[in-house]
Amino acid sequence: MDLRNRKIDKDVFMASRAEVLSQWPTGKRVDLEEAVAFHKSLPEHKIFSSKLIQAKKAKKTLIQPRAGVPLLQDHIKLLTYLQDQGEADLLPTTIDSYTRQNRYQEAQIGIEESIRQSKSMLNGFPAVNHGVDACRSIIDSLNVPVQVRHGTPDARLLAEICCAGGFTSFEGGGISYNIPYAKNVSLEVTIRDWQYVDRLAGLYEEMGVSINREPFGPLTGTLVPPCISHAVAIIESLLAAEQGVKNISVGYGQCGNLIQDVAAIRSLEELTEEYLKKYGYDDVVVTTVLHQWMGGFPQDEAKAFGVISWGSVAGALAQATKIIVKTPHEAMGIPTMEANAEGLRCTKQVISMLADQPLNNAQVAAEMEIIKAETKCILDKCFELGEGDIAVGTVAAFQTGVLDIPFAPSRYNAGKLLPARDNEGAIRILTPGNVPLSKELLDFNTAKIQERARQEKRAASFQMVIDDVYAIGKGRLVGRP
Amino acid sequence: MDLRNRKIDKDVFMASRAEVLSQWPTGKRVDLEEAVAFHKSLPEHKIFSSKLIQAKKAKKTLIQPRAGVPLLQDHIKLLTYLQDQGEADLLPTTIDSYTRQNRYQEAQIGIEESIRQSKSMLNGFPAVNHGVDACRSIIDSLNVPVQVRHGTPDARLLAEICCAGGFTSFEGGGISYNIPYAKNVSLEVTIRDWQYVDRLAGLYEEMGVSINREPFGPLTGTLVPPCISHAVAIIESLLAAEQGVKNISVGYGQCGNLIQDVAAIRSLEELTEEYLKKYGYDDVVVTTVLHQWMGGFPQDEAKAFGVISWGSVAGALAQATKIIVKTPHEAMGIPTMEANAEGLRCTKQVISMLADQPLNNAQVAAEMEIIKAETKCILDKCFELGEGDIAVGTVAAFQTGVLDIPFAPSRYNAGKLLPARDNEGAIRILTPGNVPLSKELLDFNTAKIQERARQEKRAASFQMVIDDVYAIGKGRLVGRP
Amino acid sequence: MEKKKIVIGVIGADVHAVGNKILYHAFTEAGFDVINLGVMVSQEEYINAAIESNADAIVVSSLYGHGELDCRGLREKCDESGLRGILLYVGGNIVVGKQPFEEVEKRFKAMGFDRVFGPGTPPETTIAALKEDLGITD
Amino acid sequence: MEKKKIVIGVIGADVHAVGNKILYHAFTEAGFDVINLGVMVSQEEYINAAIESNADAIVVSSLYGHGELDCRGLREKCDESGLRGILLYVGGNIVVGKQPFEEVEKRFKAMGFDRVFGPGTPPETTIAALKEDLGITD
Ligand code: B12
Ligand code: B12
Repeated sequence: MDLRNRKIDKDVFMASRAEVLSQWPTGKRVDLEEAVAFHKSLPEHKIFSSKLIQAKKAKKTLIQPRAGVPLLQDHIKLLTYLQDQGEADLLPTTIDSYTRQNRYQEAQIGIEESIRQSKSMLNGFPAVNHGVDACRSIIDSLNVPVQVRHGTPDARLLAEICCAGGFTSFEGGGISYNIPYAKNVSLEVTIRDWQYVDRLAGLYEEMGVSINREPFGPLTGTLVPPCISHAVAIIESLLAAEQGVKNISVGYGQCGNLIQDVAAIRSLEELTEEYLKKYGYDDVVVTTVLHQWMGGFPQDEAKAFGVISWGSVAGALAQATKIIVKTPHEAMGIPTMEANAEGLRCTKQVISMLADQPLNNAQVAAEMEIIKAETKCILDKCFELGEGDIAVGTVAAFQTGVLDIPFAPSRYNAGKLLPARDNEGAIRILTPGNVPLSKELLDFNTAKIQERARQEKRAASFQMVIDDVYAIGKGRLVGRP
Repeated sequence: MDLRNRKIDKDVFMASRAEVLSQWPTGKRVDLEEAVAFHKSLPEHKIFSSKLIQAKKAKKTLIQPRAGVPLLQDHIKLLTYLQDQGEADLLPTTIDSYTRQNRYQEAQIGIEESIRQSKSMLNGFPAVNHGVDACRSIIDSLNVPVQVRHGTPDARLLAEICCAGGFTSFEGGGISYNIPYAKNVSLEVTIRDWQYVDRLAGLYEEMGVSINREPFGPLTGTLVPPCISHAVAIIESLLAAEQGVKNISVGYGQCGNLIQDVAAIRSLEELTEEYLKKYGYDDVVVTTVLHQWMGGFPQDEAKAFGVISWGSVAGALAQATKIIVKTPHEAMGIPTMEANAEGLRCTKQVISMLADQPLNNAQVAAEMEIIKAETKCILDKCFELGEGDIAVGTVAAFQTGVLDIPFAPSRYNAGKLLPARDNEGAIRILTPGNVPLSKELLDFNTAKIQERARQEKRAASFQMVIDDVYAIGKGRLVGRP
Repeated sequence: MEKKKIVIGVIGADVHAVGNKILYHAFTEAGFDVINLGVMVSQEEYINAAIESNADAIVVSSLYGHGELDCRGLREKCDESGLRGILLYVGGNIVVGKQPFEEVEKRFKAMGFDRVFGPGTPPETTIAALKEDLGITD
Repeated sequence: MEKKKIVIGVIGADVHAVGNKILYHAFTEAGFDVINLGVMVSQEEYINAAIESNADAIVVSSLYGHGELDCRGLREKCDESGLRGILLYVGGNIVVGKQPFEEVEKRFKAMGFDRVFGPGTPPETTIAALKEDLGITD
């Protein structure tokens, strides 16, 4: 297979569509022209890209939950509740894990069991099984834009059905929905499959319908240093832009140190725009997403509200375009709709109180420089490995550990990099593996962690990493002994 | 009556004690020597001053709820729960409103009604009616220091009973427990009555027992500019120190703008220490208290958690010595013990996550300069009005509106100053009344509010103030139209 | 039409002044003639002010939790003082703690209040009720 | 004494890898011989690994909510494959949503699991249980 970061030829694309649409019976229903007509009938307030562009201009921070249940009517009820009682600005449709693995047969059993037991037996909405018209009835029932959120390595059919179904935003990417979400799937395959998704979005764009695309920022959600997730987000933005995507949201999972979080969101926006311009994609609108803490949560709901609020603070002070909101049930299981709305309202209160006071200071500026320099080290090496082609370079970068995501399940990930918090709780690199930071930047990271080690009177080791994994769940940021 | 900031002569003090202790039958039980012996039997972890000094040294932020119910066993159960399930570092005993008005007869009815109806009919613990031994059984039952919190203009008998009862901290002061808590009581009287309380604390101190004293920082809790509450806190500290108090906590009610809040706590500590030194009180330990938002709360509990968290952020980033915690029931009524513990655990989570990342930057430093300069304008004038005597000066300052607390019920308060938020949500002075800020500082305040007025395309007026009063309850910080 | 007169104040030992100041402002703006007794108002003070001013309604605020004890007997005292049938409202945080509003309302209505309002009732609601009960049409 | 062998892994289409990596580390430190199958493990993979290694226990993790569907029939398959009586644990966030643990436990015990653990169970608890059930004394 000959992977390249090159816009897929329309005929080639159309030829492979036939195969994709035949993967499950509901694929037959997809009709591009007719879907475009449906999208064009939507009022502006139901369109993701438009709402994001407005928010970016107004420096407003929007809020969005995660939510999905197996049965259509329940799902609509859930989203309506989150819109009305949760004051959500944007809505999701979270897809179940069988669909994410293209196991539509098992998803079907999940739907049937859910009906039989009158209780959700799937952890999301199986959109492929439900098909295009069911999706449209979701869009029709709500007054805010709705996005598909999932974690699907091969999301081609899902994208076809959901785009035709009227969703105006589609999360994911060839790296971010592979390495944290799969074990055995090669990057060549997922990058190619996501080029398909992006090409599809680009096709809609050509036909006058803007589909927002969002690389999944937080990756494994567990102590990911900003430079790693930034590098992935920028690569996926470049790949998407090449296929004709014009509206991209880049995301980042809160790390918990305020300065680092604000600097991360700001630098992510600036760097993504810089790289897109540099490679000739001049008309892409970039917005940012702050994910409230994505690692293990405290079980206690009151404490969970504290974590949720702290994420809201980071998002608001950074003026992220949107915040993906957690719930007080996070540590326990898929939230009830009430708990989900509580997370939203708590977030809304915090971001509204903070809307007028962005954080700008020398510490943030200094941290932005660090993050940018680290990210550039990685990206430059990726381009080098690909001899200028970022698709090729990315595959090589994962093979060699130049790109390395901590705690990822994929065997295509080196897993040699170890992160740890520094003495102020910023996430730094304890063991770089083969991630090619300059000596200066490595020394900076080492010095930062050493400072903590001295404070804690112990050597920096894997135990420190474990302690950091548990820390927020146990009510701290830094996992002190 | 000849009010002066002069240490009360011991004989004079002892003479008036007899009268105070006869105000209610439980007064007879008070015996100073015996009380000192009780205090000396307490382990260090039950002593407020010690725990505060340790926290200050370690730059740790402690948390404390408000709580009090009419019946002794219920009250002990409540505090035990807040200690064990709320992870409170410090505990309170909040006194009911009849006791605060010295209406012990009505408090008695409240106790009896509470027994009869098996439901709390008083909004706090009537310590005077319960008496010394009941208080000691509170202290005996708990493992952390306990403070008396109230709002009593004449707290002499309450202080006698509570100090003898083994409480190691006593909140209040001649200004802060008068102007926000009374309508018709003159300042001469309350300052004198609180000199008595401070002298009593000083006497314990002389006998080797440290009683922490805490002026009530937030005053009316409603849009109080930091310079006003700082001036009051510093005056009450000077008055207390003169009577021999050695351990003082100065408080401040969160305003909601992060920079202003951090600057306020830092400047409060520095200024109080500066004034105490300047007037010869060299051996007083000063700690700080951040009160989570003291104005109207949102009714929704999830939103209330957002407000609680934001207060925790301010306290933690400022490294206040302690935070007084609100609850998710704040807007509705006295919280259940569960709700109270939830507020505490939420706060604990936030301050633990933030413990390692204090906010220090140029904006904070600049705001500290403003607050200090404003406070000095007011304090200098107070000293001038009193010809060097701050007790005399304070009375004169309230008469002339040099000291003026917004929204206060007292007829001894001018009520001419009007506060409003600026465009970033910091509380500024819209109409100074007679508060003697320099022209430069007034211009600064005016310019800040004008910036907001322009943004909102309306003139600054009383409507803006009203909007700001409601804002946080309605989910915003700045009351925009 | 002549302005309707209302007496307002915060009952008992309650010093919550903010809502009272705002209600005074709002009622005045809405065209009422308002006699504001401020905070810490006794039952006698309300009654005397209402008699003196020949008021159409007494609007009692209670925030601090002792409302139930403070309000007992107010209707009876009004009756005894010749204010039989005067419109009586109560609102604020009128009981201790978060209690189901229906029960609270029932208890206060049994005490003789014509209308009972829960925490955080906006001035507009009260004004609308007053206009209805006093027969004011805009 | 010979080390006890345990097979661990995350069942079904579940990719939650963090807890698995930590459990591997903790069980190894605690002196077990651990066969870690990682994430996305099918029932057959557990059984094959257990047969091959002659394991004493299978420790199933499920985090993502499909545990109930994924775990059905595992005990029966063990029985059929000659692993009759092998110790079977399950833990993590094993059902969809926040459900009363007693009910969840009952359902999974009925499926044949010897022990069932709720969300966030610390490694120490599991280790203590394994030692008890496998008769290891420190
Ligand atoms: C990080 C995380 C992710 C990461 C995972 C990255 C990776 N590849 O590892 C990402 C973002 C990719 C992710 C994806 C998803 N996640 Co997720 N995730 C989490 C989160 C926040 C933390 C998990 C974690 O790492 N904890 C830290 C480790 C150390 O703890 P642990 O996993 O709980 O494991 C410990 C214990 O449980 C115990 N344990 C584990 N197994 C066993 C077995 C036995 C026998 C015993 C005794 C103990 C035991 O020991 C472990 C070590 O201490 C949890 C919520 C939480 N806990 O706060 C949700 C959570 C597990 N995820 C959830 C869901 C639904 C998903 C998704 C389906 C949907 C989505 N949100 O995108 C996908 C699933 C994809 C898939 N196919 O599996 C749900 C599960 C819901 C439920 N059961 O009702 C949770 C609970 C969040 C929620 N409340 O909705 N997730
Ligand atoms: C600010 C405040 C204070 C300030 C008051 C300063 C002052 N002198 O005004 C201070 C700090 C001094 C204070 C003291 C106390 N407070 Co206080 N306080 C508050 C707080 C946070 C806001 C009140 C406020 O100003 N709101 C803004 C104004 C605009 O709204 P409002 O007062 O609710 O009034 C509006 C409506 O209720 C309505 N309304 C009012 N009256 C009426 C009447 C009618 C008929 C109608 C229709 C409507 C109506 O219209 C008003 C205007 O919009 C509330 C909790 C909250 N609401 O968030 C607690 C609260 C009222 N306080 C409470 C308590 C217990 C006390 C204290 C006893 C104990 C303490 N914590 O120290 C003392 C009481 C002292 C005393 N003797 O009264 C409790 C009452 C508990 C209960 N009822 O179960 C509350 C609810 C907090 C709580 N949850 O514990 N308090």
